[in-house]
Amino acid sequence: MAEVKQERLTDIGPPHYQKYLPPVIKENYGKWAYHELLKPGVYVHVAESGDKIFTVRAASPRLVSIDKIRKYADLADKYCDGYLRFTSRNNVEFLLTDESKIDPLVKDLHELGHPVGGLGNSISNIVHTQGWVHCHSAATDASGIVKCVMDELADYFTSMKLPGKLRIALACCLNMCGAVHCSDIAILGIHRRPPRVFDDILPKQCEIPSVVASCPTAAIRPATKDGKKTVEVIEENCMFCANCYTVCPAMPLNDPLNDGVSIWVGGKVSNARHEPMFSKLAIPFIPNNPPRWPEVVDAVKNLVELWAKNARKYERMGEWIERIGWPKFFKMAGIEFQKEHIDDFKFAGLTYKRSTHITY
Amino acid sequence: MAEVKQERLTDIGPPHYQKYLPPVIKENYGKWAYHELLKPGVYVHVAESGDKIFTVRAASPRLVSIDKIRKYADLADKYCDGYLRFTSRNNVEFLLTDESKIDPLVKDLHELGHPVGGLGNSISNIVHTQGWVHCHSAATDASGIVKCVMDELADYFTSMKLPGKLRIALACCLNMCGAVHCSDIAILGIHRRPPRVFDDILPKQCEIPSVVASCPTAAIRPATKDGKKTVEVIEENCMFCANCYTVCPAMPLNDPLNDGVSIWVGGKVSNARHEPMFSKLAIPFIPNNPPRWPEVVDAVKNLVELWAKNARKYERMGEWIERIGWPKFFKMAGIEFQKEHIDDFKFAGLTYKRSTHITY
Amino acid sequence: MADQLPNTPMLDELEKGKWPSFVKEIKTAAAKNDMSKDLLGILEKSYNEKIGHWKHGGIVGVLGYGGGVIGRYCDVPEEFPGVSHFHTMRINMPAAWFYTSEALRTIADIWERHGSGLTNMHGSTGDIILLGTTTDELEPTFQELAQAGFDIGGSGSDLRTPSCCNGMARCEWACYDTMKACYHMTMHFQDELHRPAFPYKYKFKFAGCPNDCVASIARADMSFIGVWRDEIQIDQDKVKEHVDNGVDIINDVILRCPGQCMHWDGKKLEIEDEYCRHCMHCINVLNKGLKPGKDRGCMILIGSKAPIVEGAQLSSVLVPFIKMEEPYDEIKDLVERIWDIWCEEGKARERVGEFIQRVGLGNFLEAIEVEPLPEMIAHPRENPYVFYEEYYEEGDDDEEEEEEE
Amino acid sequence: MADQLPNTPMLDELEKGKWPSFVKEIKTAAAKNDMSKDLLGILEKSYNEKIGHWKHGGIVGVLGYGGGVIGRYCDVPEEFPGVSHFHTMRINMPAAWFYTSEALRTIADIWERHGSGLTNMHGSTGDIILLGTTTDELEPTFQELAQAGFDIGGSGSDLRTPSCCNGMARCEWACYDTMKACYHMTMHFQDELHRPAFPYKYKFKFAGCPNDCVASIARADMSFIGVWRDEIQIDQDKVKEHVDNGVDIINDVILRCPGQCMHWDGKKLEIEDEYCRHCMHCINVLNKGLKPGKDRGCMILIGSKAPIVEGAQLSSVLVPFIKMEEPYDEIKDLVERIWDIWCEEGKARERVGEFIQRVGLGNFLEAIEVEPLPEMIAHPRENPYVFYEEYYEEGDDDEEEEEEE
Ligand code: SRM
Ligand code: SRM
Ligand code: SRM
Ligand code: SRM
Ligand code: SF4
Ligand code: SF4
Ligand code: SF4
Ligand code: SF4
Ligand code: SF4
Ligand code: SF4
Ligand code: SF4
Ligand code: SF4
Repeated sequence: MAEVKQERLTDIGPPHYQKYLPPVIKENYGKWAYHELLKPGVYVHVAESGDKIFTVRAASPRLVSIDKIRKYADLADKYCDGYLRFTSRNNVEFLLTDESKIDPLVKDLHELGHPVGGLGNSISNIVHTQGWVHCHSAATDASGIVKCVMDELADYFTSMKLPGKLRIALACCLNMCGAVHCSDIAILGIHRRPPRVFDDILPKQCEIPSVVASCPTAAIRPATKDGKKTVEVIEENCMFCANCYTVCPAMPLNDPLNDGVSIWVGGKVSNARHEPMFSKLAIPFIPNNPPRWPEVVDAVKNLVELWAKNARKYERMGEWIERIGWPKFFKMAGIEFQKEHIDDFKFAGLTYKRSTHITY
Repeated sequence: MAEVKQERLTDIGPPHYQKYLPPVIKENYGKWAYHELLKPGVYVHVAESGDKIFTVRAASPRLVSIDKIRKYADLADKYCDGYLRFTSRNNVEFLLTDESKIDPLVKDLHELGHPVGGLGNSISNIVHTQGWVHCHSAATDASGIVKCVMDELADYFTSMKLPGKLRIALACCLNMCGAVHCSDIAILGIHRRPPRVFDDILPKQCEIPSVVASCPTAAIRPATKDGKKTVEVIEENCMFCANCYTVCPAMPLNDPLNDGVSIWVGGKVSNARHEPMFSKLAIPFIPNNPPRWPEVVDAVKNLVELWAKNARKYERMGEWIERIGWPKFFKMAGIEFQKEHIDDFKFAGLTYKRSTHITY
Repeated sequence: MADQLPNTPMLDELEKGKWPSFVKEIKTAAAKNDMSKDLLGILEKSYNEKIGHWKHGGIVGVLGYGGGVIGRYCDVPEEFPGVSHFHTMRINMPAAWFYTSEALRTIADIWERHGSGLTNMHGSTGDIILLGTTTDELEPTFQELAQAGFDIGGSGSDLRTPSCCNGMARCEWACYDTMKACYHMTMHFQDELHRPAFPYKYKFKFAGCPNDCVASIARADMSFIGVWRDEIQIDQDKVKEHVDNGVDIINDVILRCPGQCMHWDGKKLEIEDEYCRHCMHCINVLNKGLKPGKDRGCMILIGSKAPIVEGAQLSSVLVPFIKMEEPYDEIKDLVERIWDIWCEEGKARERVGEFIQRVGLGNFLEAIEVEPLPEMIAHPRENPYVFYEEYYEEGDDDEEEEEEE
Repeated sequence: MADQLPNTPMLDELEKGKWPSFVKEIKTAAAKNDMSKDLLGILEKSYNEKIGHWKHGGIVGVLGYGGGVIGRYCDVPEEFPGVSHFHTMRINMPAAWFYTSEALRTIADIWERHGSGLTNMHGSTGDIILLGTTTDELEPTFQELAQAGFDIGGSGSDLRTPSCCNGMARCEWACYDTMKACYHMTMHFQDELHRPAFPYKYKFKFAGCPNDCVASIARADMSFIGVWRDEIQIDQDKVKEHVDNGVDIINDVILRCPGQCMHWDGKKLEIEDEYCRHCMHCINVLNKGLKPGKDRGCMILIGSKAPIVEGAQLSSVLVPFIKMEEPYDEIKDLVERIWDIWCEEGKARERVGEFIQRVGLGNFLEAIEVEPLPEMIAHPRENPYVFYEEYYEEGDDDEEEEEEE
């Protein structure tokens, strides 16, 4: 391994924000006039000076090897003087000044297996998390489901035929790393079995008072087993949030038989038209079915197509449902309405229908 | 006093629902075709048969003497075969079949001092409560303020020039007898001094555990004074709901220096257009200033006129404010925004502005 | 009786102005009645001191009933002996407050003999309020009224006097017979109305359509609101007539439709009824051209109330649609299932709406054996905190679900 | 190094299909790296067993820092020794994820030497995630990166790596310089970023306009969203051009304006800017014809977070408008006042949004010395439960208000 010889550096912070900007950006910084979507995955920004920067946006699996990173770098060198960026949804964007290089770049990207798209009224990349690749808390895998869903929806990435933008996100547990709670469609890993208590290691690894305090439903209480201080879980009070597990590794919730996936709809983040909204529960539970989670893929596809067919222009998923009402949504989506859909947490009372504004 | 000779009757219930209906109603019951507002306070319902019933609506102070009741009866005999009714907002409605009798009736009503109106896009009678006339809990008088406000707004009762209906209600304490919590403008009596504890009578009249339990903010705890069991109030935890007083007469909140009136806006009950809405706090406190409460009258009038001038057709107070936004409302109404306006009760988090949708 | 009215410079100010004066009413009564005279005096005192002079406490009532009378005493009986006792009686009004002159005179006469001569026509719940009498007069007043066909209304932890809009009596929009339903339910539940046995009060209100002219959605534990479930009836010619007469159909109707489901091409009105939110607005404005559909019934909503203690609530959908037909057995059954669970598990002074919020709507529905429906909610849950009641155990045959205790 | 890849029939299924395959990426790395090879194996195991094989616990990191490394161990180290330790390092990305090919190669080279050869470009907070290495490699990796100009990001109860949209670098709608602000604040708060001392994590995100392309309103304890406070700039000719080119301005713009403040007479667009809600929609659709106003700055919102434990929150308005000018002193002061009170009174694992809900926005504002404004709320309170802090006592001179203790 290489040895570090230099003086030890700390707190240097990230690179200066202008360090990696292409010259055309530095020159026109803050002076852009407008942009145009040229074709799927390709847009141009025109500066007040008349300068242009062309962007080609390509899909990425996010989990990339250093080999792939080097390939991105190679393409950037070949087509755009080495300038590229990643987006807030983990796509790769190549920043060109020469319009004629767009098509060859797109061709190379296709050859590399990276669809070009995700712009305008399309489905962009799925924001997601670690899953079984790295996280101890995961109720499902992340990258695997994302791959299967996007395999199926890729045509909506490479075209711009939807009524509006559609943002899908996935989180592998209730911690919801990412903006899962505000996505048009959210795929969320959930546990459904109360934590087991590893009585032998718990007293060593965890502070019992913090464990007890961590539970929002007071389902955990101190206990003594075989003379050792530990905790016990009142199972019918548990709603599987896993907060106890985050605080105490000796209380895992992971369980192959009971873990799975739930589907949420109608969230958004942008302030365009409607205020930002949370996603709401559509399908309470689908069992894990690796490697290709066909039920999850079908469910997501069904929702996308239902929306695509019925929404008015610029109506995000949540705006559409708000217009037609939830009863119609459940009917059209063919989803059975269950007790689980009804909120029973803190603000539940505000989710009851307190008017006659329903449809028949 | 008259003696009751007959067999004792109980549980006979109210009169049969058709007992007092005029013949034209019995004949056309459930077969009305349409109605028309003929002029302020006068409307006609036309049956499928072509029959018509004319209604003349007159104001009432609600608190009426038996003399006044007899006068209503006399007018009903004179103009409409004795048939009349009261409305859900305590107006009196005379039910005529002879159109030519409308004007003479209206004239008689005016002579009796009862304006005719309250129909269509107008201000109807103020729904209100007992106040100092009968209730132990009142933080202000009811009938007095109602009289003063309606003296000022009477022209909006006798005309139909407003953008939509405007419903005012008054309740003399937080119990809110009436639909005060869902009114375009609500006038609400409030206490602002924690309950006093009458230690001598409390142990006799009240159960200490229920008193302690009655307080939603846990401001009451058991205490012993002079060897007697009683309760004490942690004053900074009290928000003056008076629930303790309802449970225990030995803990009055009434206080001449600190009682007064608050003003609320933007509630509605009907499902027309917008779903029903609660009223929201506009003016946290106005001291009691009997006999004519000029500050309250001014505040209400200001709000009515602001709305009348700025709302679009059919926009109720709350719909108008929702369109322009609360910051604009406070500015236009000249009301200073204070800490008190910000919710800090159970659902408070849902009242924070969670978007960029504000105006400047 | 009363000789001379007290000096009331404050209250006299309230005889002025355009609106009818309650002070004049009290004075009228006071001229003949000592209770009313002392009411005038004590009210003037309140106006001077900015504080009320009433005390509650002490259960008063009529034989065999637990409710319907509100006991009141003044705190300065020496000064105003006429109102040392000053109880109100709540009398169950006729449905939708229809009267004949004769009926009104009967009430007036009885109250002249037994009370202050003052009333509220009507109380906020809808009762005829007979304002102020002594404990001794309660029973005689009650029996005279009963002979005249009137009974006492609710108070305390009982079924409160149900009320209704005038519905089919006069309104073309009534989707069911509110007055009949109100009367029928009142009669059926007489015992619950007169003998408080609930954790707290329970109110029924009946409105014939979503305009809700009795504010049922804001102040009834059970709100019965008329509604249709087929298409709005359209008479295109009459719609056109409205437009020709000046209705701005685009701005005042189409753009205000919460279902965003109306279209107007200058000649014809089209409604996508499957998206109609049953708000009534278009029918209200184009009242000759539009009518509620033909398949009519009512929506039952549950739980509204004033703010004490958990905050105010509006009623929420419990039964999206039900036909309203005598003898209303299905509804009575439902009401009884609700009362059963609420009486069993509700806390003292916990209204049914608060009870539902506490136990959760889903659990409440299970207890009353009603299927959960999407119509009951504004939107599904936003939080992922679902209480699953069963889970698989390792070794389960076929991974069958295991009931957890 | 790695000889032969393990047999992974399950994962192999994920090499098929149109979307780029993460399994191919792992295999590429596994071909050269034992950690990645064992990652492949353990992942196949998870796919077979439907359960993850990772454990948390044990604090690992680099000298002098308290955050930036996520310690992970597998629970089957015998079977997969290559991933018995498999920590991730979070590296603070350049603002808005701009790179040169050279910068990327530098990172790749370092990670080739010290880790699994796998990364996330990028993590959900925005960091470069170096996915998997052993405890020993942490410090050397860090120092090599530092020499190359990169530093470690946040984790644990510290300031998390701030992120921003590309703003002025490429977007015509940026109302302030997001990248500059993000960089500046990151540098200023290096200590808070590297040395966890808060009750819980704290996130900054910077978006140039209300489109919020970094989802700041959903997942930042402090969301800086660009906005203007004067009139939207209109180029009427270009608006007309959009319409001529087929934009359905009535249905797709006017009727979708949440401020209901736009009017189009067939030729001219009029905006009542005083009612504009700053939603961006009209500007988005008519992007050549409309631009945000000239008086630009940013709105600061506070408190968003994922659901654990009190339920998810969106950020809420704290400062309706502020100019974004170096050195951002006013903002830094505000941040510090917030941290002071939150660190003092916040509970462990209580995000600032939860803290505000617990103590009440009004009290929070008092503590941080910010005036309450109607812009901060969706609507004023609906309940009448106001905590007045003072009252008059009898005998007060002139009825002055009395401070209560
Ligand atoms: C590159 C990126 C910012 C970055 O610094 O990385 C970006 C760039 C642009 N966004 Fe965005 N947005 C980006 C993430 C977002 C996000 C965040 C997210 O998805 O997690 C949002 C909020 C999404 C939400 O509401 O859930 C977002 C909501 C918008 C909107 C509002 C869309 C709406 O109608 O709700 C616009 C306006 C529009 O589309 O006309 C917009 C518009 C734009 C414009 C047109 C701005 C410009 O002139 O450069 C850019 C390209 C348009 C496009 O993609 O169609 N951008 N944009 C992000 C690309 C992510 C990706 O790879 O797909
Ligand atoms: C007389 C009346 C007001 C009026 O002037 O019209 C009234 C008067 C009282 N109400 Fe009421 N309520 C009256 C209709 C209402 C309504 C309106 C309605 O029924 O439509 C409400 C709001 C709806 C609701 O039920 O929530 C109402 C909500 C309350 C509350 C708060 C209940 C809650 O759950 O929040 C209380 C407090 C209590 O129950 O202890 C209350 C308590 C009281 C008491 C009994 C106060 C007490 O603790 O003794 C008042 C007796 C006053 C008196 O001196 O006679 N009153 N009360 C109304 C009954 C007349 C009638 O029978 O027609
Ligand atoms: C007589 C009465 C019912 C009764 O049985 O007593 C009644 C009668 C009518 N109402 Fe009402 N409403 C009556 C109280 C209400 C209430 C309850 C209340 O005010 O406490 C409401 C809900 C108010 C609210 O939302 O806060 C109410 C909301 C409506 C609406 C919806 C108005 C809106 O735009 O929000 C209509 C429709 C309309 O005005 O076109 C309506 C329409 C009508 C019609 C046109 C129905 C009809 O054809 O008979 C009646 C006369 C119209 C009018 O007054 O302009 N009525 N109406 C009540 C008269 C009270 C009064 O003296 O003023
Ligand atoms: C790596 C990453 C997911 C990813 O694959 O991208 C991640 C991974 C973890 N998150 Fe996260 N969070 C990541 C972004 C987020 C985000 C999104 C964001 O920052 O924009 C959120 C939602 C926003 C928020 O902060 O609320 C997020 C909300 C959580 C929470 C819930 C916090 C809450 O208040 O509700 C936890 C639980 C906790 O803090 O104990 C958590 C905890 C965790 C832990 C540390 C689990 C743990 O207890 O050890 C995960 C480590 C996984 C691993 O094996 O590496 N993570 N986490 C993201 C960080 C990468 C980066 O630095 O760029
Ligand atoms: S969502 Fe849960 S399981 Fe997935 S990475 Fe975040 S903490 Fe881990
Ligand atoms: S998972 Fe959540 S609800 Fe269940 S015991 Fe743990 S902390 Fe409590
Ligand atoms: S609102 Fe309060 S004071 Fe007024 S009548 Fe009702 S309980 Fe009494
Ligand atoms: S008034 Fe309300 S808050 Fe105050 S002590 Fe009584 S019950 Fe508690
Ligand atoms: S609620 Fe409907 S049916 Fe009843 S009176 Fe009002 S408008 Fe008519
Ligand atoms: S009743 Fe209301 S929702 Fe239905 S069509 Fe008419 S306006 Fe629209
Ligand atoms: S948030 Fe606004 S300024 Fe930033 S990239 Fe998105 S559209 Fe442009
Ligand atoms: S920015 Fe939004 S609110 Fe403002 S005018 Fe445009 S569409 Fe309307």
